[in-house]
Amino acid sequence: MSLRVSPWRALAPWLISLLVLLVIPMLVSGNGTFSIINLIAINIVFALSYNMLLGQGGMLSFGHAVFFGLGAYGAIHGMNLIGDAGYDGQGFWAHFPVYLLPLVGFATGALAALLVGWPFCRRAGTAFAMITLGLGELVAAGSQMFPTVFGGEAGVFSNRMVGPVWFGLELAQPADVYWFSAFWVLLAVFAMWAFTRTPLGRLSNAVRDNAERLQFIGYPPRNLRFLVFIAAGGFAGLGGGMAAVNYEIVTPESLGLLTSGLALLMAAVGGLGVFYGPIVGAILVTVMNSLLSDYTDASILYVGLVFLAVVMFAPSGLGGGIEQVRQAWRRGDLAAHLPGWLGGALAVVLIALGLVGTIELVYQLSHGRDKLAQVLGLQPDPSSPLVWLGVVALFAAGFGVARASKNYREARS
Amino acid sequence: MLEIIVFSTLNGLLYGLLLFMLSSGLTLIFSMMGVLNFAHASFYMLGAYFAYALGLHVGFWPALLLSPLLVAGLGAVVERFGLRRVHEHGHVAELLFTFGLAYVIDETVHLLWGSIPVSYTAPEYLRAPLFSLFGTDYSIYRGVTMMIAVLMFVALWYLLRKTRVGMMIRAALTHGAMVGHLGHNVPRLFMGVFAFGCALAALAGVIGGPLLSTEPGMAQALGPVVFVVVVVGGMGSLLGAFYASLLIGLVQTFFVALDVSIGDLLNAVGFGVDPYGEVTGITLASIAPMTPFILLVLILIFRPRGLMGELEP
Amino acid sequence: MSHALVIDDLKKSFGPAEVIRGVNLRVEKGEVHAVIGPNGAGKSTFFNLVSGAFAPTSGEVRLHGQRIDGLAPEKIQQRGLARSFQVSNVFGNLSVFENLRCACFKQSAAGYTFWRPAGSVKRANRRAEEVLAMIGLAELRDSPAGALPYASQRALEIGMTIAGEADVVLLDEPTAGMSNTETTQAIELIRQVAEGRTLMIVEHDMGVVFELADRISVLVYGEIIATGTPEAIRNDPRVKEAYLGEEAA
Amino acid sequence: MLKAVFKLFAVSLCLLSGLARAAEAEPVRFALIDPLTGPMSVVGQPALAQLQFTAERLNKEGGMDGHPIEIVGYDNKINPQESLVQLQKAIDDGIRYIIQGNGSSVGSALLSAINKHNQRNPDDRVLYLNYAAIEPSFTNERCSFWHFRFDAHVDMKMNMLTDWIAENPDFKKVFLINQDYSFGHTVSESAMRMLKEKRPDIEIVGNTFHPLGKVKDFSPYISKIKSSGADVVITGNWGQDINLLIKSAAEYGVDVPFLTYYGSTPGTITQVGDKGVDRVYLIAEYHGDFTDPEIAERQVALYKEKGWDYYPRVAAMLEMMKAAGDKAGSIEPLAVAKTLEGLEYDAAAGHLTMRAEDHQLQMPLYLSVLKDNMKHGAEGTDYNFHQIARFDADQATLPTTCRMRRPD
Repeated sequence: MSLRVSPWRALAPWLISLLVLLVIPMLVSGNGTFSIINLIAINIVFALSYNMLLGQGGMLSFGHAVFFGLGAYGAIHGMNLIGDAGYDGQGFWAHFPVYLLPLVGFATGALAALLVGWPFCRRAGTAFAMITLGLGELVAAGSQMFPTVFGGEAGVFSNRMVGPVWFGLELAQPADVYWFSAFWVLLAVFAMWAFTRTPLGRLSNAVRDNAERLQFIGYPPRNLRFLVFIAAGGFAGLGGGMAAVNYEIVTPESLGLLTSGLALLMAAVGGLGVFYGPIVGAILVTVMNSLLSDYTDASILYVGLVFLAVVMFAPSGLGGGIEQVRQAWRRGDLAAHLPGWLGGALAVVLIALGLVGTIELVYQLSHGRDKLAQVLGLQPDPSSPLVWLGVVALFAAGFGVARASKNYREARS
Repeated sequence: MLEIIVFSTLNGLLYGLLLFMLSSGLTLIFSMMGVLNFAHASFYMLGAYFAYALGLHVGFWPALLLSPLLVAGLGAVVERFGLRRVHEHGHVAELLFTFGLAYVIDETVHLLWGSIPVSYTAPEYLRAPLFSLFGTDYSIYRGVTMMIAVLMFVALWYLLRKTRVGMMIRAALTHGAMVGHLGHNVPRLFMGVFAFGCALAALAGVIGGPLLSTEPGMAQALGPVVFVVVVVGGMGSLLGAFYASLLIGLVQTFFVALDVSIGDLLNAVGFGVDPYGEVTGITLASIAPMTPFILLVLILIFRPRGLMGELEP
Repeated sequence: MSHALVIDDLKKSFGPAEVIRGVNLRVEKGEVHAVIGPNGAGKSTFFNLVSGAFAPTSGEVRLHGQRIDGLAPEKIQQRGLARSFQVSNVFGNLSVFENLRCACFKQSAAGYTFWRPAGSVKRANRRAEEVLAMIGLAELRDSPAGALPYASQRALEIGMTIAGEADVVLLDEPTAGMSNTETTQAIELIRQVAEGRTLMIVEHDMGVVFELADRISVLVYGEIIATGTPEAIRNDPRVKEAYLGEEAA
Repeated sequence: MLKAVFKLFAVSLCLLSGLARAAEAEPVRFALIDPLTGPMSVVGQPALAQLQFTAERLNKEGGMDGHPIEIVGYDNKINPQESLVQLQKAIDDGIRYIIQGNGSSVGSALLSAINKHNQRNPDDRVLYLNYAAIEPSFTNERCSFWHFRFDAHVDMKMNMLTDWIAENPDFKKVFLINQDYSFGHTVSESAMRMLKEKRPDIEIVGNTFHPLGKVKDFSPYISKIKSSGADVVITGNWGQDINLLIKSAAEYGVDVPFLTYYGSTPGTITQVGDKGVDRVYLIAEYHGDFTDPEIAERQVALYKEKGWDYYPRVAAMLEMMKAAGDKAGSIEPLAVAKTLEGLEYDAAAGHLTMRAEDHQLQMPLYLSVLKDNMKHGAEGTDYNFHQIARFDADQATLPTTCRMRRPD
């Protein structure tokens, strides 16, 4: 957006997010909530670094967790070095504070991407997806073999209350770690946003849109993809470094296909085409993964269904939806569009409730107990037709509203 | 030593053929429609579970036919109402759809049939030994599996090479738009191919279920290897997929059978290396599951179009 | 008169099909040289060979005396030869201004920098503004290139080709599919582009060819059958018989 | 903020439906951090069911020091990082007793996290009750005052297995096959060490490792066992790795005893079925004969109500916690921990002692073999493990290298 914005307007998003980060600890208490917020911060950096590849650079990767995991291992080994150096107090590591470990993560991730990336970046598309899938599986399997580096199944653990202390911030409780995560998430998000404004950032968009034309304006696409690959690997490593400090343990799972899948999930649900899309995706998916399983046994099924719904009905993701509303608000015709959109949202809620009802009832039938019902204190009896009628009613209402709002929207445009 | 070689070859062939049955469906879908179907292994699992459920009522052989048909129907519904809708948003959207679909199918199976592996076994008479070699007997069922796999390969090869439908599919591989202009209903062709691919996966499930145990995690455990077979084999090449799956099956089985560590190999070649070090102590057996992915990375770097393919992915 | 572009016995075949069968061509420095010929004569393939999109089967291409045949397109671009595309080949999601600026980065060797904002590359931004004005798309400055009307996209196509300050420019049917008014605007733009540069144009519209070209070469079935001034070509019997036939204006 | 929103939503609906909770003495709550969803829930759900089933019974007998026992499940999807998030959530919910069992990697993460938590929060310390992570180091070099283990560790079980093999003269060749990760290597090293001490004449004809949970077809390993001429196999495999191994062994007619640690994992007996009879041996703290009528009746009740078999070790753990709480007259972790140290308790499986030195439970161990048409079959089948040997607690005990730092 190179349109002439007054400097204040350009700074507004960053000031607001700084304000939000400062206010959160006042509104929230309890280490459990803080540890989820720290996880959200880590996932935001991880999802954004993934979108540097996919959303910005058009490169679909299935091995992004490799750089996240290697960054985490780099940082945890750094933490152990700091701990050991603490005894005699000499050497580089004795003066290296734990807070800067994400930089070690960044360096490890970027270095790994540098070593591996060149043959990968020959082509984007399916070839890139497959070769990163191969890399992901290789490194995940390899991580079981080198105990000194990866610590085998049990992983490598350490203690973050070592090394020099700055600003009196001892990383004891998740509440303290919050400040560490808040600092790094703001810095990383700003850095990744700034990257999109640099010439390399613009050209990475160009390589996404039309790699062939790029050659004819003097740039081999492979070089650009390689540089973007290294930068994305670095920021993934930074996220890994944050995770190492937050959990004080790094296990091979952080390298595996499931973690790469998580990055894809967050970026896609959040919206690939919008810079802040993956941030929205990271928050939603992290909350669903951590909290939902407290309330229902079918939490993984719900994550899958949300993902399917977004891919089918909102291909530009939640971020895309927000962007649509923002554009309409800026154009001033928000009021005209609102009923159509609200109608659509209502339809989604109704159908979702119907679906949740069906799944929980089936759970009641097949597993003989249902957590969600217990938590809500309702005792739906799966055999009584009344309950199923209610579910059918929800579906009917949902589809009705959906059609109505669709007609309304078509009438508008 | 001979015994190990004979058995490894037999086991390698069996595992390879099973891999082929599983990935042959994906060769069609992935190569022809360009759809990176992440849910392919989930349809394989559905095939096993449907065969288990139907088998209780109608017996093994009827289930062998019914289960793939059922899964084909499901595949058609998925393509018609899901994939087709997402198609115009490009390949990434299609991939994301199948990615979410795999989540949903795996969890639904877990929801309906519970988390304990179900005891889906081949009928008793098929488990009797077909022949006995070096005192170890080789069950009829394994022989039947190999036969079905080879039959499947021949049938598929015939269908693709010799029939009109096959010609349409091969044409749509490279020139999808033109096939449409020639008056063929390409969307229905895609639906047919997708359903047929899922049916092939289901058939592999019906056969593979008793061999590899039927449990909710079976799709996730197998997942990515399927892509290796298709890419290493070469896009759109059935023969390539056949060779690739045999290659992977044999390499993996022999790596396991030859219990030799890297240190031993180096020493055999003349290096004086401590065979129990952290790196040199790694045995071929522990590298075995990595071999398909080592193959994948090497093929994509040095021969992107795969063994037999003409197209680069 | 030094030659900007020298092409000796250039050949290209795709498997058995021989598309370019030994082309010899000299393009003078600073001239506007048109290449015309019936459909399927191999004009686009010829352009692809010279610009490096395809590697020739045999033969040589020299740019300012240096051999460029077989080089990668970016190497040829860096040596000062740029080309446009018959089908607009722009960065769909980026704005018009962004498209132009991307084409300008190479000149100030700023493409790979990630430590300063794109706006701070003074030379590239100034050049992009200049070309934006030249191709008359100033008011469409921020709309995505993919959403532009056809003629504007063709103008952007030319803009991106000249943004890189190449001194030899290949234009592939710049006025294809344009209305008369749009064609006259395009001709005016091309005349501006031609100042101080060597131009080679592939074009079907004889009006445009005779309006702009200093010299014309006629490509038929992969061979140049004639080269000369517009007058000479109009009256050349071989050209008439092979290409212009009776309807020559 | 996010948690509060969910809670508000749930609580409001509760009130909406008019179900008010009966006011009782403030309950003592235990958190079970184990895989409760996804493919691995097959090892987490049975423990949750057993804990809730035993808690109901103990609450009828007055609960723990008068407080009703409440079990809360936290799903970690057997992932160490997720376990730490759930641990923090449990501590946040005011829970001071953490139960875990599946995955030595999860155990290792929880052990180090709980040590650090207690060090950093001296006023709300937490106890880690481990019912199945049998990595020996937890009660040796990595022992901690806040960790109690209610299951015999790898070496204790291997000690008994190797004793049984040593007594049997016609065992000449032993084949070891394990999963290629820390647990598998511990089992293999322990077996080799102990066999060399007790029967140097026995030849280890194979020591193979295969990747965890990745092998689809065990026939190559079986043909190796067959060609090695082994007459007994020792394996620590669990889950799919034990199911497929035994199925393959039966298919290829390899009729040697398979001595296992996890032959009774839920799902194994269903999968293995008749193939396991007289082939699968189990070393564990109990057996499937259910000679004690009261336990037999509970097995039937639990299976009917929850669909899972009786889990004796988990039941004994909760019973000992109740005994320790009653004896300490408090539910405060430090007090309970002090009384739990050295506590003696008579459970169904026999006389149990929680050794104070390293917090490792000393218990009798049983070697049993899978048999058909048992009085109480497992997983709704007719198969279960019939006892063939019993080792008293003092036979099964092993010294420890633990030097525990006790809180002030």
